[in-house]
Amino acid sequence: MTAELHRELGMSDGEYEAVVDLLDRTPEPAELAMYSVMWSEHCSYKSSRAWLGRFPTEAPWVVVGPGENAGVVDLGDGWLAALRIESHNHPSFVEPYQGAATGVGGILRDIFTMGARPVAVWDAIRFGPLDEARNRYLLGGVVSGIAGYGNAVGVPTLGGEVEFAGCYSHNPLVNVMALGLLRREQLVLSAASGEGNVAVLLGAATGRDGIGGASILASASFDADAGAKRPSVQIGDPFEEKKLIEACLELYGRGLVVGIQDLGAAGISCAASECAAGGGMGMDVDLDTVPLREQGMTPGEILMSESQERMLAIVQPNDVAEVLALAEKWEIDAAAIGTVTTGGSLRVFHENRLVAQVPAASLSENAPLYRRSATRPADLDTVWASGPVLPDTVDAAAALRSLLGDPALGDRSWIYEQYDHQLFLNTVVEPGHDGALLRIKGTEKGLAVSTDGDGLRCALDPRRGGARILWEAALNVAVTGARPYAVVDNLNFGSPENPEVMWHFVETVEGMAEACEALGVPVVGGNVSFYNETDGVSIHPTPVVGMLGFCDPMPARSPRLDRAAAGMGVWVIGPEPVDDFAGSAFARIVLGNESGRPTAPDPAMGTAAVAAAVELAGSSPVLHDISAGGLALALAEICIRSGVGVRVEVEDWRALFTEAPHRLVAVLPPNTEPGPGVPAQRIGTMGGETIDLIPFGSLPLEEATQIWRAALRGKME
Amino acid sequence: MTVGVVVFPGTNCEHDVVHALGLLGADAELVWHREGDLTGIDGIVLPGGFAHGDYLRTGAIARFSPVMSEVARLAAEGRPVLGICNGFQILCEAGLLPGALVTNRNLRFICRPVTVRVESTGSVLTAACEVGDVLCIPLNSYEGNYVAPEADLAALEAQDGIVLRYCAPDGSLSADANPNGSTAAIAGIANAAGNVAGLMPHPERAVEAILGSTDGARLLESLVTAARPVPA
Amino acid sequence: MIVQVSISRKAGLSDPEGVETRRALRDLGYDSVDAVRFGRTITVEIDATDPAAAEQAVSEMCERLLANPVIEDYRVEVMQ
Amino acid sequence: MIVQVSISRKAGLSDPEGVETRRALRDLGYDSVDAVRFGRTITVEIDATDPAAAEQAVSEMCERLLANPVIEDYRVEVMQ
Ligand SMILES: Nc1ncnc2c1ncn2[C@@H]1O[C@H](COP(=O)(O)OP(=O)(O)O)[C@@H](O)[C@H]1O
Ligand SMILES: [Mg+2]
Repeated sequence: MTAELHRELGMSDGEYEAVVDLLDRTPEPAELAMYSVMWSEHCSYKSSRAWLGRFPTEAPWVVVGPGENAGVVDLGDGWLAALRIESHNHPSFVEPYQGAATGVGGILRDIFTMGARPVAVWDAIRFGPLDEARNRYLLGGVVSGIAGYGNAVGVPTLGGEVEFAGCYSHNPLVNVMALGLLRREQLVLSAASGEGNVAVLLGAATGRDGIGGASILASASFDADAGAKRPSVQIGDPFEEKKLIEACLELYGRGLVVGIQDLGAAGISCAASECAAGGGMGMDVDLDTVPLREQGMTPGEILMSESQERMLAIVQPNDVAEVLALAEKWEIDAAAIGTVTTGGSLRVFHENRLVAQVPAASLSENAPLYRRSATRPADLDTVWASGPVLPDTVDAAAALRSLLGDPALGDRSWIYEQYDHQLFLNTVVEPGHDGALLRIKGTEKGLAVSTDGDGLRCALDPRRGGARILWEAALNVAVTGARPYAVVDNLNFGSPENPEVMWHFVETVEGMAEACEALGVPVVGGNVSFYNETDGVSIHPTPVVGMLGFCDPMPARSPRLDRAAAGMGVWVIGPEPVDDFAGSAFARIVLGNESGRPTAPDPAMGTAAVAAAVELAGSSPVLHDISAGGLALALAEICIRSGVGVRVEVEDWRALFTEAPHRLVAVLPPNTEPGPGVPAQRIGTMGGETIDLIPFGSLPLEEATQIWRAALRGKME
Repeated sequence: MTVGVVVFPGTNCEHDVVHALGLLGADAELVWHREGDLTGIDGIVLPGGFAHGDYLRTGAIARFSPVMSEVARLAAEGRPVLGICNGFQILCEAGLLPGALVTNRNLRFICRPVTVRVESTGSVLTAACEVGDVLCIPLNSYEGNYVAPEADLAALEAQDGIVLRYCAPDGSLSADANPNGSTAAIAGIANAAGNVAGLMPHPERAVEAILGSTDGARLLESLVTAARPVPA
Repeated sequence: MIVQVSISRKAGLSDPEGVETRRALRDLGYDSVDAVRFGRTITVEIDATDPAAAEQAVSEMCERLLANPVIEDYRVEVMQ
Repeated sequence: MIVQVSISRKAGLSDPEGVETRRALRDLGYDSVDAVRFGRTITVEIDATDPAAAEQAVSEMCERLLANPVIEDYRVEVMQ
């Protein structure tokens, strides 16, 4: 019977055998359920672990690197920042509102588990083309889910990104990043030390939510009928989470927790085993003490339930009363459900029966590790050879019109105006520019964040594409005056059992690692989401990075896209542009070509450009990196946001649309120049009511503005 | 002089309001919703957020917190009481202000700066302004669409109780300048005595140039002045 | 005992959900839809034996908390 | 013709709003309240003469727009 059960639970026969050897007996159903989820791809990273070690993770300012719930970096003067990114792809396809909402809830718990107050969220989201009603429904649902949860839980959403491509039609991507702030003395880890200490379950009552959800939803590919997965939908409760945040922060403040762990995939079994294993201890858990929402739940269901908004705190026996009282003040449930023991085994009791007894560490440490085979896609050379054929000249006005009207390039305020992006009074540069910039009140410190991904470019060349999203993210934070400081990454891929997908994965990691090394930024955390495929069709390899930038002091006035004025000079900063059209917006939208090989980033140029941007941010009214859409779109965005035209001259139309990396536009007051040491070229002047791209075309600012505003809004309203 | 800033479970703008009032030289302190005695408090702000998760109806459950009878007492004594966003919704549910706030016309949450026109200076919110002033202040709400029975609207008009209206940057009124479909473009109202006021936009988010606007200071200054004990 | 409360927006007061949904339905081609009104139901499970008493109690809950008499009408119905 | 749609959350899924409202009712002293569950009603006025056709049309609207079949059950009822 168990032989079938383990397959139902998504375990391979080999993995089942491993459990039998490990326990030296046939596992009980509850035990098997624990292993099936803890050893799932989602929890154990069994296919990716072998490669993630390639990322540089060390720097003098790293306080906590990958492995804990969130990475933590030092900002000086006792301030620390905690950051993490996570995907909620499959749940958001099954039920976009709740899937995205619970994604926000989950990433926030990773942050306040560390002792930090969550101060901001970013969302990186990808869907199929918006001319399909289903995709509009998914985008609308995901955005209102993020808004509905994030706004109500009281954490502002300061930005993100959005892309549209056919490969995401049946597999949208929803990656959410969160940032937290804490004082050094508040840092808490998950390890449960101290025999006799008590495990207190805090927060929502436990129901049959998402039983096995982690393995069923996140680790198995979809067939087009998502119906079968419906029972695993979870309902987010931002109010419960808000109370949980305040209660936990007060617990930390009073020094009442020894260790704490949030409950996510595999619920109590995961949290209990990780706390115990982390401290080299064991734990006895009594399921009869768990507050339940539903009747007749089996021990397995209680153990594995993924009900949201719950935390497991390790507390000293004589503090338990105070902890329970504090929970009552915040009107959340709290119950002592376990005791820390020596000997390292996790023992679970139900109705005074021992229903599970496993070595706590074995759930994570003995998880399988696969070095899956990776093969270079057979058609790669053909793809590289069939890149865009460039015309001798173009009507730049017509091309710009098409770019401005693309929903991923035009005005994205339809999304971010649904998010509270001002709460806490820290937002100095709000969404709608490049990176967002937050201040830390009472200091001169500033934190900038940008999330960036580029599915198409990574599909064409995962190594170069993976590197380039880091170079772009670095410039996005640098233009606010912050230097790249730490990275979290979210690797969204198809099935690791497909060798070509695995090749994409390995190449991507290599490219990202090289860029991080060149930038000198450590990777402090991340998340891998495999099996993003439907009916055997994989998404683009889609790594997403969240780049944290740091400045101390902040610029007196950070550059903004809306600060250009007539008479100001327009400069291009960075290397002479090479042709870079493979995977560019121009090739995709204007030429209808999605092939070719993107150019490689240039680490020397890249670091110089980042340094130049940080330097110029102190004095430029406007500083904007040149990315999707090239120089032409960057200029148009500045004109539209500032309400003033521009007149620039270029020799070759390609200079307007190439997406060659490491370049910026700076708009400087009349008769000022970029400082020495910055490779800069003056190309024109702000002014007038038209966007003049001499001699290749001219577009009235009014018309450009209307097209840009309607690009996304027009499709969604 | 102390302004009490009430915290319900789910409130989230309390620290922002304390910060803003502090910049304006007022002593502000947080008051937990279970507090049953506000002696020593000279004025009250009910800040924004999602008290009780906005469950059932926004503001519906909060109105029964012990602190609310004290808020009613201060209101009756003529002390300044201001509700911002969710706080405004709570004052309406509590019957300290007429009407109610329902879902935005476009059924979407709206977070962006809006311009509002001062319609009356006879309130703790607008005493420091001139009629016709146009202020740029962030709006941040899903249920900011003011509705009230005809009779209440008429009474409001009659007693100069409509203190702020959504308007275009040039001060003109139009459907486009009304972000959420609010009746008569109402952004803020006050009771007949003018000491109890509520508004949907967030003045505390507009008191520092680095955050984009300082227009909100004009509104909060009125409140701070009104909270100063009358010299004996 | 199960008591159901049906709450609806008072006639004449705006019902944005209703208006917006009607628009959406027409966009989907349902031109025959004249009007859409939103309401909510609250099902209260109450430990009581006498239907009249239960109805009475729940009506009181409506007056005090469940409904907002300024903008809403409500109906109370004892199911079983 | 008036058609009423009653929408309720699928059994087993949590209803945070119901839980909080029950708590509030108990705070008000209604200790006999065991559970509170929220649902929605949508009243559709449709220009039709045949009840069966009307019911059919509105059921289709539910599938496409009015209800979220992933987490909600719905019931369609022709009133008059
Ligand atoms: N899904 C989203 N959620 C919130 N803000 C978004 C989202 N997508 C884009 N934005 C915002 O729109 C602006 C432009 O986005 P993008 O073009 O991706 O910036 P960049 O090209 O500099 O990476 C940014 O401020 C970004 O934060
Ligand atoms: Mg940029």
